[in-house]
Formats: sequence, C-alpha cells, structure tokens
Amino acid sequence: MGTILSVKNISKSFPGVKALDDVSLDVKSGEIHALLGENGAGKSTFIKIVSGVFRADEGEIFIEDRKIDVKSPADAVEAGISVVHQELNIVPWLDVATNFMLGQERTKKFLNVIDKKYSIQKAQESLKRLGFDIDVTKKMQMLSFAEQQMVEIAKVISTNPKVVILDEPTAALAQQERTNLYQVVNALKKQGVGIIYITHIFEEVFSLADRVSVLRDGQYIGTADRENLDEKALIKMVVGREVKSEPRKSIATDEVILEVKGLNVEGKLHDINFNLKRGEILGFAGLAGAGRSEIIRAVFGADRKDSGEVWIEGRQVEINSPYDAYQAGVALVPEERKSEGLMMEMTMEYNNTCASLSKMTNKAGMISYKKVRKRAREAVKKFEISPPDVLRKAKLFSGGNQQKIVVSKCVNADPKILLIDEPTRGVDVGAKEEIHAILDGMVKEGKSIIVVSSELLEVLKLSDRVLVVRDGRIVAELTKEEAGQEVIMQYAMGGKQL
Amino acid sequence: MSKESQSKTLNSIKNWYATSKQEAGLYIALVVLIVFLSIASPAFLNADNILNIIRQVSIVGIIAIGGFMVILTGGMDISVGYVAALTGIVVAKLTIDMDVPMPLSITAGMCVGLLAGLLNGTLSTYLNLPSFIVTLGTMQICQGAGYVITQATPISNFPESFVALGRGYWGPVPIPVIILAGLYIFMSLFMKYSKFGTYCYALGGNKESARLSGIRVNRIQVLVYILGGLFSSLGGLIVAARTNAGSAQVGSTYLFDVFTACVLGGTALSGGIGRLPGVVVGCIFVGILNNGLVQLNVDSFYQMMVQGIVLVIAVVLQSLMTREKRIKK
Amino acid sequence: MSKESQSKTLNSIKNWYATSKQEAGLYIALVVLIVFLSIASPAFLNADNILNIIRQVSIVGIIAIGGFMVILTGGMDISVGYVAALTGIVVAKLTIDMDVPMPLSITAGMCVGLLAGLLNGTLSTYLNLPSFIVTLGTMQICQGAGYVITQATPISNFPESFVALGRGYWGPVPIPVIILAGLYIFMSLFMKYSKFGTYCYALGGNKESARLSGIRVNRIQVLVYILGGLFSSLGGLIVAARTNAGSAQVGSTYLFDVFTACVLGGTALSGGIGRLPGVVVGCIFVGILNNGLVQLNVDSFYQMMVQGIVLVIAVVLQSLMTREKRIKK
Amino acid sequence: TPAETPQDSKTPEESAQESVASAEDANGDGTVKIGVPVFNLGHTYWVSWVDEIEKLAEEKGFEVISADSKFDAAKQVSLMEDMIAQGCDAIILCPVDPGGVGVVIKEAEAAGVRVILSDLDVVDGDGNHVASGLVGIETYETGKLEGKWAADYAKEHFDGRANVAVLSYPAEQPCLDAENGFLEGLKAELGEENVKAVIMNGQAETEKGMTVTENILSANDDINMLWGANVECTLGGVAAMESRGMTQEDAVACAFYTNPDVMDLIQADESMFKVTMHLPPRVMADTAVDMALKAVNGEEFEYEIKVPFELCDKTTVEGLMEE
Ligand SMILES: Nc1ncnc2c1ncn2[C@@H]1O[C@H](COP(=O)(O)OP(=O)(O)OP(=O)(O)O)[C@@H](O)[C@H]1O
Ligand SMILES: Nc1ncnc2c1ncn2[C@@H]1O[C@H](COP(=O)(O)OP(=O)(O)OP(=O)(O)O)[C@@H](O)[C@H]1O
Ligand SMILES: [Mg+2]
Ligand SMILES: [Mg+2]
Repeated sequence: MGTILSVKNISKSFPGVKALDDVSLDVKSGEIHALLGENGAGKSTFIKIVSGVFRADEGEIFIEDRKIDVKSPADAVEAGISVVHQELNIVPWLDVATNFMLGQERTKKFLNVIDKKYSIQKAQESLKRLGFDIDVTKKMQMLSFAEQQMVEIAKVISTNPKVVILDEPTAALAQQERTNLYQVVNALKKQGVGIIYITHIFEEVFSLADRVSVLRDGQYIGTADRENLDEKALIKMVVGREVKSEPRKSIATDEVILEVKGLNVEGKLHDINFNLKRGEILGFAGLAGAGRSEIIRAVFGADRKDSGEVWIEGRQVEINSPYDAYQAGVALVPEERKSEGLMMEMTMEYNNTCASLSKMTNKAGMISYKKVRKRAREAVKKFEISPPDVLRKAKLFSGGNQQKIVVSKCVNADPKILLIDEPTRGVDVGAKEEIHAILDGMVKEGKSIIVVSSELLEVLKLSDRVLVVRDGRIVAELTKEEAGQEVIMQYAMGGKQL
Repeated sequence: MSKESQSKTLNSIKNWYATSKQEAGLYIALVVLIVFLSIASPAFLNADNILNIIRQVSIVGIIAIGGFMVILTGGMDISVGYVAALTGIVVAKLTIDMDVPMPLSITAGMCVGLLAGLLNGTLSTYLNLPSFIVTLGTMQICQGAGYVITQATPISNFPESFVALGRGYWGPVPIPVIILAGLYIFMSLFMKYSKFGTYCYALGGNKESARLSGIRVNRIQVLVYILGGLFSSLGGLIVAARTNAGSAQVGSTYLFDVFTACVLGGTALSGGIGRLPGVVVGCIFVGILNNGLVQLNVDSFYQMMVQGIVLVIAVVLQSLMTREKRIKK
Repeated sequence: MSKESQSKTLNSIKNWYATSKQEAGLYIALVVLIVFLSIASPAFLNADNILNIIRQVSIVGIIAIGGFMVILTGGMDISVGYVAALTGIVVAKLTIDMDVPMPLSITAGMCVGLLAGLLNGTLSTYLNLPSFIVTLGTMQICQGAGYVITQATPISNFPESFVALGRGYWGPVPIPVIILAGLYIFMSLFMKYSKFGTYCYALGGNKESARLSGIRVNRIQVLVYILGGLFSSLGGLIVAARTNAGSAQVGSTYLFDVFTACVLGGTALSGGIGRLPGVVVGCIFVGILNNGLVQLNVDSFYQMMVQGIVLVIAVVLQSLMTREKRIKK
Repeated sequence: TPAETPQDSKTPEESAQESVASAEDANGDGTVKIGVPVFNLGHTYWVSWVDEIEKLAEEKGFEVISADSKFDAAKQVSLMEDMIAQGCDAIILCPVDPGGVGVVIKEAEAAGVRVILSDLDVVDGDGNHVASGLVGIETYETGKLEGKWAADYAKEHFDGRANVAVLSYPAEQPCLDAENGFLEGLKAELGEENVKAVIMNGQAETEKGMTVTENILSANDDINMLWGANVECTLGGVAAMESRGMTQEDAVACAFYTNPDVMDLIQADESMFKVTMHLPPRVMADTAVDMALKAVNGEEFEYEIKVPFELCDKTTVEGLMEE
C-alpha cells in the first residue's frame, strides 16, 4: 500500500484566524483516513486547500509522489481528487442527472453535445449502488436535503478518483443511508482509492477508519492507528480533555402544552396527531424522507397545511406563518442551516439576535447594540462558538459553529416550545454534549422541545418519548423504556405495525 | 412492467409540462392579446401585418439571445442597445464614408461587440465588479463613441446588397426573420444539449457549485459576455441595414425590450432559470403589443399607459398560471 | 488586562474599518476626482459651485434613499424617475390649473408615490412577480399618465412658497440640501437602530431565513416599496419646485443615477449589503462627475464617453481597495 | 423664397453684420464665456447649431461651454446652474421646459449672466419677459405653409385627397405646433372631409419612425402622405413605405427641419421625399450669439428677432444647399 496523497506543511491564515498551522498528512491507497477535530479546528479548510477551493499560504501537495499545483477545483478534479464538501453544492434548477454529471459530462464530438442518455443511466446506476432509487430526471430542488446529499456523494465516487474526500458526509443522512454509504466507502477502499473521511461521529471512526488524524486549533495533533485507540483516548485527543456524557433524567409533567390534531398536507402528511407535555423532550425518528421535518414545519407554519388544528396550552391557535408561531411561543431550528437558518453575509451577532430583536430595544424602541452584543457574547460563551468574534460574518464560521449560531438564535427568542430539526448536525463531541445540556436546561425551566434527528442515539438519549414516522404517518409512539435502536428501526422500515 | 412504462409516459408528460409551464401563462396572455386584437382590428390578422410584426421583432429577438445568456448566467448586460447602435455606425462609417469593402467593415462592426463583451466580461468576472455598473460604463462609452463618430447625423446609403439584410425577402419571408429563426433554433438546441449551454445554467443556478464541480466558471462567464456583445452587434447590423443608416439615435429602447422579453419569457433575473423559446415568445408579445396599439389607433399619449397596464396584466396572468404548488423554498 | 483593552481598541478600529470599507474605495475615487478637478478647473472648488453641486445632488439623493431600500431588500424599482415626474405633474395640475390649496395637492402628489409603491409592492411580493417587470409597468403607466395630464406642455408657475422648496435657502444652505441631510441622518439611524431597518437587511440577506425567524417578510417588503414610492414622490415635489413646473420631460435620468449611486456606494444589487452613507457618497460622486465635465468644458459628445470611462475606473478602484484578501468567491 | 418676412426692422443677416461685436469682456478682464446647455444633442439640428456657435467663438474670440440637456428639463436647469457657478457671462438656450426655466433665468440675470433664448419665449407669472433676448421661430405658421404646399401636391397627384401618416413628436412643443399647423393648412385647402390623419408617436428616431409607419401602413392601406416631426423619423417612414414597394406615384413625404441627406433626396428625381422646412442653424446661431455679445457689452438691441423657416422643395433646394 503506497502513499497516494501526501500533503506537507500546509499553513493558511484568514483575517484574524490562523486556520491551519504547518499541517502535514498522508493517505495511503486503499486506506480510510479519518480526520477529526473540534468545530473550527481547520478540517474543512484543509480539504478545501487540497481540492483547490482555497490557496494555501505555504505547503505542498503530492499525488503519487508527483507534486501538483491546485489553483482551482478544476485542477484538483483533473488530478483525481474528488470531494464531497460539508455544505451542499447543488444547482437546484437542474435535474438530478445533470447535477450528477456536472463537470464530467460525456460529450459527442459535434458541438460538445452532452450524451444525455448516458448521464441518466450512469446517475441511476450509481445512485442504485448506494441503495437509492430516485427519478434522476426530477429537478434537484424537488429532492429532500438528504437525497441531495446522496446525489453529491454518488457523484463523487462515480468519477474513478484516486483520492476521495468526504467532509461530514453522513451528517444529513439517516441510519439506513449511512449503512449504505459505509458499504460503498469500503468498496472504494478495496479498489485502492485513498479516502479522507471527516466526521464527528465516533462509531463511524471505529467501524470504518484505518488511521485517525486529529487537528486542534489549526494545529496538527497526531495520527494513530485505529487499533490503538479507544473512545476515551480519542475524545481526549480531539477535545484535549474528557467529556462527560450523563444520561438525562426525565422531568416531563402531565400538562399538555402542545396538541396537534388531524394534520394533513396533501401528498406528504396524513392524519398526524400527537401532543407534547410541559418539560418534555419529544423525539421524532424515521428514515430520511419519512416526513419528520414536514410535520414540524407544518406545525410551525413554515409550510401550508391542508387541514389540522394546533392547540397550545389548551387554546386553539391559528398558525399560518412563522411569525404566528413566534407570537404563540414556538420557535424552529430549521434543517438546512445554509439556506434556511442563516444570513450568510450578516454578522454572528445579527444572526444570533434577529429572531428576538424585540427584546434588544431600549426604552425609546431603538435597538440597543449594547444589548445585542452582550447577548451575542453570552451565546458565544454558552455554545463555545469559535472564533469568539461576534462581528464575524456567518459565512466565515466553520460548519459546526454555524449550527451553534442557528440554535442560539432560537434559544434567544425564549420560546415556550422549541422545534429543533437535526440539532447537532456537524457539531463536535464536546459541543454536542453542551447543546444537549442546554436543551436539558431549557426543559428544566419549564419549556418543551421536539427533536428531529437522524442520529438514533441522539434521539434515544434526549427523548422522553419517541414518535416514529413513516411515509408521512406516525406509526409508533414509544416511551423512553420501550424505545431502542432496533425497535425504532423496525417501525421506521415498516417491518412492524402499530 | 406495463405499470412501469405507463408511469414513464406519465413522467415524460409531467416533465414536458414542468419545463414549458414557466412560459404557459405567457402563451395564454399572448393568445388573449391576439384574440382581442383580431376582434378589435380586422387588419391585425392579415398575413401582411403578421410578417410585419415578426420582422420588427427580429432585431430585438436577436439581441435578446445574447441578453438572455448573460442573464441566465446571473449577470446583466445593459449595454446591448448601444453596442448595437455603435456597430451600425462603425460599419456605416467604414463602408460609406471610407469606402472600406463590405466584408471588412462588417468584421470591424462585429469587433465592437467582441470588445464590448470582452470588457464587460473581464471586468465583471475577474475583478468581480457588479455587472450593472460595468455594462453601464460600456453603454455610455458606446453611446458617446457613436455620437462622436456620427456627430449625430446618421450616415446613410449602404450598398443595396447590405440593405437587403434588413429589408430583403426570401420568398415571402423577410430575411431578418430567417436569421432570427435560424439563430433561435440553433441556440435553443445548443443551450439545451451542449456542454456549454448546460454550464450556463449551472453558473446561474449556483456559481460556487459549478466551480467546485471543476467547471472553469470564469472562462465561461467571459465567453457569455462576448457572445452577448456579438449578438448585439449582429442585431446592430440588421438595424443599420433596415434603416439604411448608421445612427446614434438607435438603441435606447432595446434594453427595456430585451429585459421585458426575457422576464416575460420566464427568465429569472437572478439567473439559472429560463429558456430561449420563452424569450422569443416574450419578444413576440412585446412586438404585438406595440403593433396592436397602432392598429387600434390608441392616442399616443395613452399608448404608454396602456402598454404598462397590459404588461402588468400579462405578468400577473403568467404568474397565476405558472404557480407551482407551494412547496418549501 | 492592558493587553485586553488594547485588543479591544484594535477590535473597534477593525470594526469601523470592516463596516466602512465597503465604501473605502469610493472615498478614494472621490478624493482623486476632486483633487483632479480642482487642479484642472479653478472654479470647481469655490463655495458657490460646491453648494451648487450638493443642491443638484439632493434630488437624486432623496430618490436614492427609497431606491436603496428596495434594492437592499433584494428587489428593484425602476419606476422611481417617472413616479417623481408624475408627482410633480399632479401637484402642478391641481395647484395651478385647478386652484386646489397647496397642502391638499401636495398630499395628492404624495399619494402617487404611495399608490405606485403599493402596486409595485403588492404585485411583486404577494404574487411573487419579478420586480423588474412590475416596476417597468408602473413606470410606463406613470410616464403615460404624465403625458396625458400635461399633454406634453409643462404646467408652470407655482406659488412662490412652493418654489422655495426647490430654490430657497436657509442661511447660505439650499433648502433641498437641508431636506436631504435631514432625511439621510434620520434614515441612516432608522435603518440601523429600528427593527424595521434591520429586518430590511435580513430580507435581502436571506428571505427564507428571515421568514423562518418569525419576521413578517411580505409586509416589510410591501412597506419598503411604498417607502420607495414616497421618497420618489418627495424627490418629485422638489424637482417640480426647482423647475417651477410639473413636466413630463423629467425623470428619464434618475433611474440610472440612483442605481449608479447605490452600486458605487457599495450596495449589492442582490440585496442585503449596503449602507445609506455609502449611497449619499455615491450620489455626490455622480453629481461631481456631471458638474466636473461641464467645468472642464469637455465636448459634450465626449462627455458621455468620459463619464463611462470614469465610472468604470471608479468601480475598479473601489473593488481593488475593498477587496477582502483573496479568499473564495 | 423665404416663408415669411420677419416683423422686425432688421433682418437677422443685417444685424449680425452690424455688430462684428468685439468679444472683449465688458469689464475687460478676459474673454467672454458663453454657456450653451443644448436642447438635445441627439438630433442633427442641434449639433449643427452648436457647431455654428463654436465656429463663431473662434472667429470672434469668445469661449463656449456647451453640454447636453438630453431633453430633460431638470438636467437643463442643473447645467445652467453649473454655468452660472462657473462664471459664464451669457447663456444661450432653447428651453426644454419654458415654464420651468424661468426661475433659473431670473437667477442668472440677477447674477449678471445675460440669457438669450432660442425658439421659445419664457415669461413669468405676470407675462413679462425674463430673459434678455429671444431668437424666435414660428412653427405653427410654418407648418401651415407646408400644409398648403402638401395640399397643392395632393390636388395635383392624388385627386385632392390626403391620407396622412403623421409621425408626431408631442413631447416637443415646436414639433406639436408644426404638426397642428400642417394639418390645419392641409384641411384649409382640401376641406376637412378630404383629409384623414393617423397620428402616432414617431419618437423622432429613424428606427421608431420606420416601425410605426410599418404598423400604420398595415392598418391603413390608403395612406398617400407622410409627415414627420423631424428628418430622422421621416426617413424611417420613407424607408418603410419604400420597402413596401411604394413609390412617388403612391405617396409623398414631408418633414420638418433638414439635414444634408434630405436635401439630396429632395433634389433627386426618384424619391417620394418632396418637401421639408429648413431652419438655418447658422442664422439661428449667429443671431443668438450676436444678441448675447451685445447684451454682455451693454449695447442696445431689440428683444425678439424672428428667424423664418425656408421652404425646401425641388425648386429651392439648390439654393439652400449652397449655404
Ligand atoms: N472563508 C473564510 N474566511 C475566514 N475565516 C474562515 C473562512 N473559512 C473558515 N474560516 C475559519 O477557519 C477556521 C477553520 O474552519 P474550518 O471550516 O476548517 O473548521 P472545521 O474543522 O471544518 O470545523 P467544523 O467541524 O465545524 O466543520 C475557523 O475558525 C473558521 O472560522
Ligand atoms: N421541495 C420539495 N418538493 C417536493 N417534494 C419534496 C420537497 N422537499 C421534500 N420533498 C419530499 O417530501 C418527503 C419528505 O421530505 P424530507 O426528506 O424532508 O422528510 P424528513 O422525514 O424530514 O427526512 P429527513 O429529515 O431525514 O431529510 C420526501 O419524499 C421528499 O422527496
Ligand atoms: Mg468543516
Ligand atoms: Mg428532515
């Protein structure tokens, strides 16, 4: 097994941050090399440099001992480096097949006409290999977030690359798809492809990786063989300290705070009924595309509902828009932070407070930037947002830190009911515990929370009660004691009926 | 199995509908307009008038191809009209005042578009300047140059052969119409089936994604601006031939006509969405509207108002017909 | 501790730089222009001419406030110039031809802006129509209505008191300048410190995020269009007062001036980015450019060219100065 | 033959010669500066007009500052302000909006800048002249004259019927007056019932004139006459008619104002372009400059001098071309 990719002494500074400081790494062919680190450690920056998105300040990149100069993504693609980036990169108005082949089209000689048939066939095949059967002539925009992510992954591994880099590929995926992905990654490994796999999920590291490298604050911490590591050691390596994970104690009351009756959205949701109690964390589980996000979006008023009633604290409320929801004390952390959660060009403090500006005014009704700043600084501390710069534009934060900003925005609004879709997508181990602790703290204050998560363990750990969703219907309600990975999966996949 | 094939046809119908429905409302608005006009004015529907309309439309139509491409990739080119004017002027100056042979002066004229496009493209792409300002600058430069060259007096009297480009017929069909039709068919197919065309859509849809997919976005962007310039120049040649003069008084209205045609035709000004067939229908709509007001002998003071109102109605109609079922985003 | 406070001042300097640097290039371009003009033409820097420039700028400046707000929220309003013109015409018609008392006719004039804004806002927001077409329609309607009302003959001779609005002085300072300054200071603070103002930025930054954050995006959007109309109307009042007439021959140049001022001032046409102080500097730049060309006695045919070239240079300069260290995008 | 004898005691030519007025500044501190905020440089007439002024400037040794108002009233006011601020001694202009410039003219005069108007007069609320002088024109009467000419032509060639496609330009007052005069003259000679007018805005541009005429022709197959508010749009109209196969047998084209191209056409045998009204830019410019210099030097002069249009048809065209 020879070294296929070797990166030497990379440094990169952004204004105000040294994102990478003299980092070296090598990947052997047929190896899965996990790259770990806290949010903002520099992982994405590292792979963006390797793939030509950024230029390094210093350092060299070798492929099969040949030095290459990647000035643009096109150069990287030519050199055989394929990347699934952390943030979705799709063209929403083009169809799946075209998105799939973008940049790799097979063309006829005449005027570079694209061989469309081939595109469709290839896209369909590759997606099937991932256990994924969708109509590739659909517009990309019509797909769910998870499906879009799958298309990107399928695209990258279909190009016969020498090196594949996956930046948190599973963050948006549910269990089933994750399993499919693992198989494909292992198959690639067998073909001798070198793989860099960035993740915050430790099970993945232990089931997939051959070697593990860790970055912290832009510094290279070290590389170790997987065999020589256990979870504790790995956490210590990543976070630099130990992280305690305590099981949650339920404090749910019997008082129903939210009740949803007969909710229907044509073609998506069918007769949804459930309730949420004060002080409860209610989990929604299910496969990707099952309709979990749709339920809470409809409740929140983000999507139109065809019928259904929402009762809050025993009174029926009309929620036809997110504004109505906020007025009724309901907030939502949306699924897609980039397109739904953040204003990328605005500062962290703006994003942090834009849902709670009414609380940031002084007596004259003017916005008090002192208050805004104070609140933002508190959020930075509470959520350990790094770098702790409240005037930094949202787009300049790392993925995990962006997620924390979205959560902090909704927490700031101080809602009675928090709906939260994938609360810790892309968040590191340490910060994940922090967010869990914050949610726990909120219910202790008498708030109630609905959590939708593709990470079963997270659902299980947080929830007092779990609802399983399949094909737009709630198919099971499980108490904390009944709920377990297997049971949920059985319901979710339709193996077991209520 | 049969069920599968059934769903396939169903799907392809759905797809056809999905692709053309962004223009469906426009078609309906167009039909309404035509029906109304042919009832209100008997002369409207005669063959003569119809040829007349499409001949008039052809210039805006040709310029609009380039304008469309620029908009599609997420930019905007407001210099189109004056690039067209300057092209005509350069050709006139060279041919008429300086006796340069026709092919040479036409080449020089096309160079106006090429250079304008290159300037627009390079500055807005590589220096990342807002295309509005850059093309506004180019527009003023072209307009000024046009006046400097002509001193506001049109340069007239081209050789017959050149005039035919604007006024001639091929059988019963005006030559500009043939040029337009040819270009539209070719470019529609090209935009749909070629790599370049697909990349244009990708650029407009999400430039960063396109870049990350290994597409050399800057190069394509510049090329699109150049094509925009060239189509403007071609339109300018035909204007010059049609009016038998190179004149600086031409060009002010093309900008709005082109944008109107594109937007009516379903092109999103934010880029990534739109089809050439829609644009040509948009051009025809604008042409019919202008013609119809004359046919109806609307007082010229009221013409502008009526035009504005019809435009708003058309776009409302279009949007109501086109409305996709409210899905998220 | 001292280290901390040091880094604090450093940070606040950085912050100031960060917020104003999007206009930094413009300031430099402006200074270059001023230095050049005052060397080239001795009359340029005298107090008279300077007051003159800012008085001229004030109309575009006032209209640009509204235009800026619309652009900031991600729309565009191309009807501004003709809404202004129609306002002046309505006021003139009512006051001069129909002897309606001044306050009433001014109210009626402002209603032009209100209605135009309401139309623009409602159609583009609730029907989700492209703002380009909607406001183009409104523009044509206003322009047409202006011609219909005036029959192309300006309606002149306002009462002295009204004319003072455009031509009067308060001490040495022209009244329009005072109005502009007042509005700018108020609106700059309003955009920064009011909820409404901050929400405008949110809308332009990411409408969907804003919506999901519980902001009533549609209502704000419509309000912004209405404000846009009202500022145009206010500008129109001042034009009418300044030219002592309601005339349909006014308004064609404001659109480009407003857009140019906004873009030069660092406003992104895609929305979400920009500050009013930048816009006012942009207006001043445009005003000085126009004035300077007359000062230098540039041949008027060359004026357009020079204007185009200076514009491109200014925006290049601006971009080079403003460039965030080359990172992606 | 001139269309009309001016009412004034002196012909413009005479008064121009009389004062080869020294371009010495009144107070002798330098050369005289004259500001010219031109009506609309988009049109040939105004270009030649400014050119004439500039030529005179060289001959007589004064300085000209010209800029284009682009047919925008507010822009013209701005330019005048610029020119006042810059210390011009006089301003010559054709007002885009005669109602609107009054205040600025007053301001200018108050600041010692003498204002000479061209084409259109400006009065204040009490009906007093606000400027120092006026070079006047008579577009309505001139239009009537041309209408008479066209009526005679129609009697001779079209059995006394005139079906006119009118390419109007209502935005400019003189053009509108000329149009009304033309139709009036036509009707007076032929009788209301024998005149049909289809009036559309030709926007004073060749391409627009052409498009509009095409549309008129396809809606009305009996058109035998064309009138355009300026040369540019009329040429477009003629092109539209010719490309439909119409010849001088079928129709006659009349325009307002001139340029060299049109004179060529009128002189040629085969063109349907038969007549236009010529307003000599040189005389207009001469007269205005002369007035301005006199005003600056504090000399006496008549407030208004009228410059007549000259009828330009086959019989007169050669004489006019020589100028
Ligand atoms: N374009 C940019 N401009 C300025 N700073 C940036 C930019 N991109 C990233 N950074 C900064 O560089 C540091 C490293 O970010 P990076 O995205 O590489 O982190 P990461 O390890 O991928 O984190 P995560 O696990 O949250 O995705 C962060 O502090 C981030 O704020
Ligand atoms: N914009 C859209 N247009 C049409 N269909 C959509 C759209 N978004 C999602 N869908 C469909 O709706 C269904 C449910 O969506 P979604 O995947 O978001 O549900 P989910 O249970 O929240 O899944 P996950 O959160 O795991 O992605 C899917 O079948 C998806 O294809
Ligand atoms: Mg990352
Ligand atoms: Mg979901």
